[in-house]
Amino acid sequence: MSKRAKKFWLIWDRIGILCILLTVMIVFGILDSKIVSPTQLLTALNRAAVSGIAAAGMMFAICAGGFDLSVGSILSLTSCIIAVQLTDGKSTLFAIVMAFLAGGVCGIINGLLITKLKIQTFVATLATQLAFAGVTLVYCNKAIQLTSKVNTQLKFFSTGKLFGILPMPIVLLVIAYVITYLVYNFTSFGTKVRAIGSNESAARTTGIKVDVTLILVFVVTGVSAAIAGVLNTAQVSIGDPSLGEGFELDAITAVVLGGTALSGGKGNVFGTLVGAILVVFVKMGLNILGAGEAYQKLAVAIVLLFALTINGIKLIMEKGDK
Amino acid sequence: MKLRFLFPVKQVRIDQIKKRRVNMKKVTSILLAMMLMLTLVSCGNSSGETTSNTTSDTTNDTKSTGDEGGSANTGNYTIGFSVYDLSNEYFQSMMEGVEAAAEENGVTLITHDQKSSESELVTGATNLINQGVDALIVSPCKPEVMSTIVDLAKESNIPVIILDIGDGGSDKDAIVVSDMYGGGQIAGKYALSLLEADSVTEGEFAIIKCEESAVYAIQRGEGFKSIMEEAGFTLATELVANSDTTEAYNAMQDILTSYPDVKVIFAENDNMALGAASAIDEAGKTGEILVFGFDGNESAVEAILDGTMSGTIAQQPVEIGRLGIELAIQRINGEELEFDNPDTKEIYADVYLIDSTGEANHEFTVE
Amino acid sequence: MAYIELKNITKTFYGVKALDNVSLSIEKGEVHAIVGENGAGKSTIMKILGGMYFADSGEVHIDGNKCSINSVSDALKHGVSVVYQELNLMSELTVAENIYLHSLPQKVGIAVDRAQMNKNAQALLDEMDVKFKATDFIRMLSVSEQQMVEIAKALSHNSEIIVMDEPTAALNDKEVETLYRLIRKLKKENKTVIYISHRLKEIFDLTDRLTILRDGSYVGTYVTKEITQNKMVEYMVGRKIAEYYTTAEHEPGEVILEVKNLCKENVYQDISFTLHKGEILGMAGLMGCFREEIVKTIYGLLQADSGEISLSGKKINPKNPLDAIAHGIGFVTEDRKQAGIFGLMSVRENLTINVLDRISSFFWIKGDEENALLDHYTKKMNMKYNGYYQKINSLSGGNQQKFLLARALASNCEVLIMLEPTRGIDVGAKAEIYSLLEDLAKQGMAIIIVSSELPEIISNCHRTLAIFNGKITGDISKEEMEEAFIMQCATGNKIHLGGEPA
Amino acid sequence: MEKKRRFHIEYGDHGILYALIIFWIVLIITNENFRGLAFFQTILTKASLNAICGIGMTFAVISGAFDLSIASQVALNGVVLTLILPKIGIFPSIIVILLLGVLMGTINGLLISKLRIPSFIATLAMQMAYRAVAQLINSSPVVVDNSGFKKMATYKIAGIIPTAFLICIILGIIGTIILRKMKLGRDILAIGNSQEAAIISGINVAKTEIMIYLIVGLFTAASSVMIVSYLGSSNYGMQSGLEFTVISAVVLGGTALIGGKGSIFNTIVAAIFLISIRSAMDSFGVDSYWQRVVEGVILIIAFSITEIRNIINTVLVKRKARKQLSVQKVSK
Repeated sequence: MSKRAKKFWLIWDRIGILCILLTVMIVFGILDSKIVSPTQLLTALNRAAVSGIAAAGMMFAICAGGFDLSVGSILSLTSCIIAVQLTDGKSTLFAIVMAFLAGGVCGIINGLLITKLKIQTFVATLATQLAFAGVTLVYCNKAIQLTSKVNTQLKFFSTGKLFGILPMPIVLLVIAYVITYLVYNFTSFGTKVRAIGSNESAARTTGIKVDVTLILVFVVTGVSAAIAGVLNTAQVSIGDPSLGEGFELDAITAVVLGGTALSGGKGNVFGTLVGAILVVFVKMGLNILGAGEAYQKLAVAIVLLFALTINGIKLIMEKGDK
Repeated sequence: MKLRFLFPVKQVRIDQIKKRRVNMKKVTSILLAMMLMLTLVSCGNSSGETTSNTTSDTTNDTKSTGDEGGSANTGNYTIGFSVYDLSNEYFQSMMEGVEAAAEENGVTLITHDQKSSESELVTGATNLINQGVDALIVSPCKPEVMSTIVDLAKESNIPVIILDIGDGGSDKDAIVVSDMYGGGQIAGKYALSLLEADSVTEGEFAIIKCEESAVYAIQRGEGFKSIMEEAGFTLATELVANSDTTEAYNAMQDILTSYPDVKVIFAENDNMALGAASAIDEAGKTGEILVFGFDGNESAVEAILDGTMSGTIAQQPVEIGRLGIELAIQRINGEELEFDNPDTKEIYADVYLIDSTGEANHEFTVE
Repeated sequence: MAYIELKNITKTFYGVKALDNVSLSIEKGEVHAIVGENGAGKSTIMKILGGMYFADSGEVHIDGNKCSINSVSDALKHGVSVVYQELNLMSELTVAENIYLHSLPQKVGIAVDRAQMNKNAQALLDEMDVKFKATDFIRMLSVSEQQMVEIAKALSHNSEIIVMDEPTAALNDKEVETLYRLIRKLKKENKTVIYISHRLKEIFDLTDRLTILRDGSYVGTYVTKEITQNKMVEYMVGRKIAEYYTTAEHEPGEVILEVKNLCKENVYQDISFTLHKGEILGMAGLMGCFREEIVKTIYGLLQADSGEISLSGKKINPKNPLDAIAHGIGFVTEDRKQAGIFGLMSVRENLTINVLDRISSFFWIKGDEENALLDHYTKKMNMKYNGYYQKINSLSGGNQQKFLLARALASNCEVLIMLEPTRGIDVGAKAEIYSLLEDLAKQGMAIIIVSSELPEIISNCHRTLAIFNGKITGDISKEEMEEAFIMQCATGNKIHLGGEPA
Repeated sequence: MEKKRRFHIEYGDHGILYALIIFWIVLIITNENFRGLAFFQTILTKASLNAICGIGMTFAVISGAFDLSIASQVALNGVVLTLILPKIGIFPSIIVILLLGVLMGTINGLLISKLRIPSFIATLAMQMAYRAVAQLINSSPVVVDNSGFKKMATYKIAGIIPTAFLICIILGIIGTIILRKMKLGRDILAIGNSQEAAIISGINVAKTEIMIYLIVGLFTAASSVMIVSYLGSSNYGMQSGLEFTVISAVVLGGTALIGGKGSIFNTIVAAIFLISIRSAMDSFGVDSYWQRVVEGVILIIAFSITEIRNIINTVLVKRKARKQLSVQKVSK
């Protein structure tokens, strides 16, 4: 591979997904300028906050070489917990703390199954997905409307404006990604996660406490799903046991679009964020254009395949290089 | 993809251990089965009890009611009920109605939850038929599957009563339906009356739809549309939100962008209406845009009281459930049923409006 | 009492005793060698000391205290750090991150102090006199550089006890010298070094005392200066050996494989050599000198940029192994576990995997022919297994290696390429493989052996190519083969191209 | 003895079979619902639908990958089938569907082998795409109006064996033959064991990968025919979530997700086991919410049973070693 090509791929790894997003934006902008109006872009960011925050957690799991398919169920569970606690008259803070605790506990369960019972992450979290969904229904079997009386404080997370201008979901999204970026790049935890994803047995040999780190990874995923749950609940003002169905695939799609390798070891924080926005944006644009659900699905599939095909071309070129 | 998952299974084994392993395997499989049984039995007790109690209690009751008409020998009847999805509030209410009626009539009830899966529906219904139920009540998650089930039931001469959703063109004994189209019309009329109070006579409205495959739900939207268009309002857009709250929330935001002048939103079920209402609330347009739902769930009524929704069309799942049991008993006894529409064997369950006060309002009716 | 005492260590792997009641003691401040043949248990005992394995029974005492070492962290806590034989590096991390992965320097409680880490790592690397930087990614380094990172990693812990398991296998002369210097410095600092190596020269150069293990049992501990090389080898092998095992003289047949001016950018340049029927050709070189890449090109696993390969006078251009097999080239990999055996499949399936077309009719694999093939090679090579359906990963390394050899032979090859033919297999199987190779050569098979063990090449090959940095630097005939001489060629200090038989 | 060993080793451990048999016996003893033939016929019919998909999926999982698009494939097959059935009759329709399955499988295979997209993502994207295509073709449900076709899945041969189960067994045998007796199967096993070793052994990995997804598509198409016959209808939204049920069955049958080994026979047994659990929970009147929890927990126990066994084994071995040592010490 020539130096130029190498440079191209290096740049592509960093901002390729951003290019795709910009292209999509331009195309939509030509079709209907409303879609790229500032307010609508803000709406897109607002909306991307939910899947984006969960994707940030998911990125750690994928970077460590695993998956977490149970985030959807965790999101439902936290949504129900918040609704039940709030309608019981508990304070918003208490409800949110409970939700985070639940997310953390679910993460610990996942982590223990994976490290102690050595179940592969895919099937372990597939089973817990079922189990957590069941637990949610046992705990709370119907949607609970959060009336404005109990919801004022919670609503702050979805409509509140920090310092009067910054919409909260976007603030949360940015904070989440700044933290993720710092944790991923500048803490021993982030380094260890990359090390485990890169070569697990070597990580063990080096003396990293792999099990502890992995459990932590799933706690991070669980808690980030819980944050997403709080935000989503605030947005729709409803505690619903089926709120998170299919949510895990959204999060994974965002991470993969962002350029994080499924084989582990290599994450892309910025890309994940852009990936989450891209998925939301494509769906939103088509919604505004009035294209049906089928076309939205097709569009997301095509974007996904396109991004990964380019990645595939890179792999093929690199292989030819060897 | 090379799925080198986190922990590859240990690979090296030696023959000596293998012999022990084989035994271990047997032991563990036995353990697994035992554990399974324990969980089943322990979980089963809680809900199993109610059924057995009702049987023994009610045999006496029914004897005392004696020969008065249909419910003569109901004590020996077993009725199977397969329900759409118990994680849905609406069907929980329907289940309540079925259970209550079964208890009153002294019928043994066997229930089954389809969990929104069509093959689960066929399997569950077949199992119910195999258990020798005297009648089968189904509220199908996918109505088109019903003809298969009705055929099966007919082979064993079991009457089939369908509750709500739709019959999928099957040769059922009866179907209890809410008038979906009419319900939509009621919502339309109420919307018009509210708009008139604000002296709005023209403008745009939008519909948020369930899955395209949900034929019954589409009727609701069609009914609403017919009234609104008649009154001179224009349909801005119809978006599919797959009965999902979050998707409806997103769709509503998009509607607000592309059609800022929209006056009325009709969501084909309450969950979606709640999502839409929340989006409108966040946009600060509560009151400016009217939101109507369908189903009459508790959560929707609360939202109406809260002011974010303007009304919903209530179905009567409990009543539908009750009616289901009663019709089933009549069919077992060989009685002819009275249909509201004999051609399609339909029996209508009333739908009514819950207006902006959160109370039932019977002023508006289907013509 | 000695500084380190290992008492009655026993370790069993799936019913096979790797260590049987081994005790040894090591004094503070000495460089102590552990020697023994492959499979003697050297690495195992060091892995127990390093916390990678648990002993089934036995005790470890360090500085008079009984230690229970249950993990790598425990070992580090007790002041033991280990350079393992296998590279344990994370390719997606930088050199500095790899070095300090276990105890990342922190600031403000949680954040990694990158600047500090890079500075420390760079200081360590400067001392080691290496070319790469602390901020380079591991995937950009060569194998020998990675090995230096491993050594740096072990030194970074500042441990009292440092175990080195075959640290020089991948190093060139200069790097080995650096290592010598480092070890002497450690000794001066009164640290204890445990040194495991195949290269007897290093043992005699560096160590104060040595302990000999044989087949998982303790043989004895000797002062290095007081023992001769022959004596040591005798103890290691357990019997008297008069001379190295050598293959018989042979008359080379006609040329079968000819490689001309093979080039691949950044890998190898201008590779030309010939291989005759009935000849065993050795390829010697340091790890990372690209000798594997040359033979992999012949086998179609890699593509050359230019140059040609001809087989029996016909030019060939193997695009993939399938082509190569069709042309009659056989290949046995060095990475038996990962790229050789199909661990979860039966011995029979492993043997017949690349001749399935030949033994099936109408897509149906004929079981009889499979069994016949298996029986045939079992008789020829004396593999030991338990029925046709035994999974191959429950066999010993030697038996697995025989199966790989049989697999290559089953495809009726004329040229056989073998990488590290005896890596990780026991003495008995080693001898069997050597005599098998000799028999094959007698029957006219042309064989290329790529090996890191010079004695193996010297005793088996009729001719040796020394490779340095992707170039042939030596073509050495049987008479001239000598360890020191080959090493000089393989480290680029001498060029000698005179081995071509007439 | 050699024969028995061979069966045991080549066709996998039979833990799941023992578990199923014991489970059934216990059910028959404890619950009168299970004492009729009909109940088992229902279980077998339903399980066969999943199991036929499972046969294909076993190949994918053995190779170390999986196919998340099968549920959408079923939907697309189903929609097309109900569309063409009234026009061209049963057998031509079935052939068309099988060809459609091959086509979809080939597309998946090409994406994965030629464009190097990881199977998880490629099949995730195709899951959306196939479902969308199905929706575009026909967004409303269709009821099959062909009594012969509808009877196909549930008809009981000689009044005992459901056709679906018989077909499942036949396809299972075919699958086993492909896996054990054909070069293709050996190549797939080899790739699952070690892709590198497979390349070195001269296996055309790209071609084999395409074949894997083609097989998945083919078996999924066969299953689609049975599913449409079983349901008597089609709908673009049908069978969502099927892929996870099927993967659960495959893994429960002892096929390791990292690939390299697996048994079609066990997949079929595991599919039956899963359906039996569900039916049993219904029969015992287990609360529908708890059903999900119980199913999740059972899956966890089943997936971890190897490791639990390993842990017990290590403890036993260690204890034995310790005992021997103490005996030695005493004798000294």
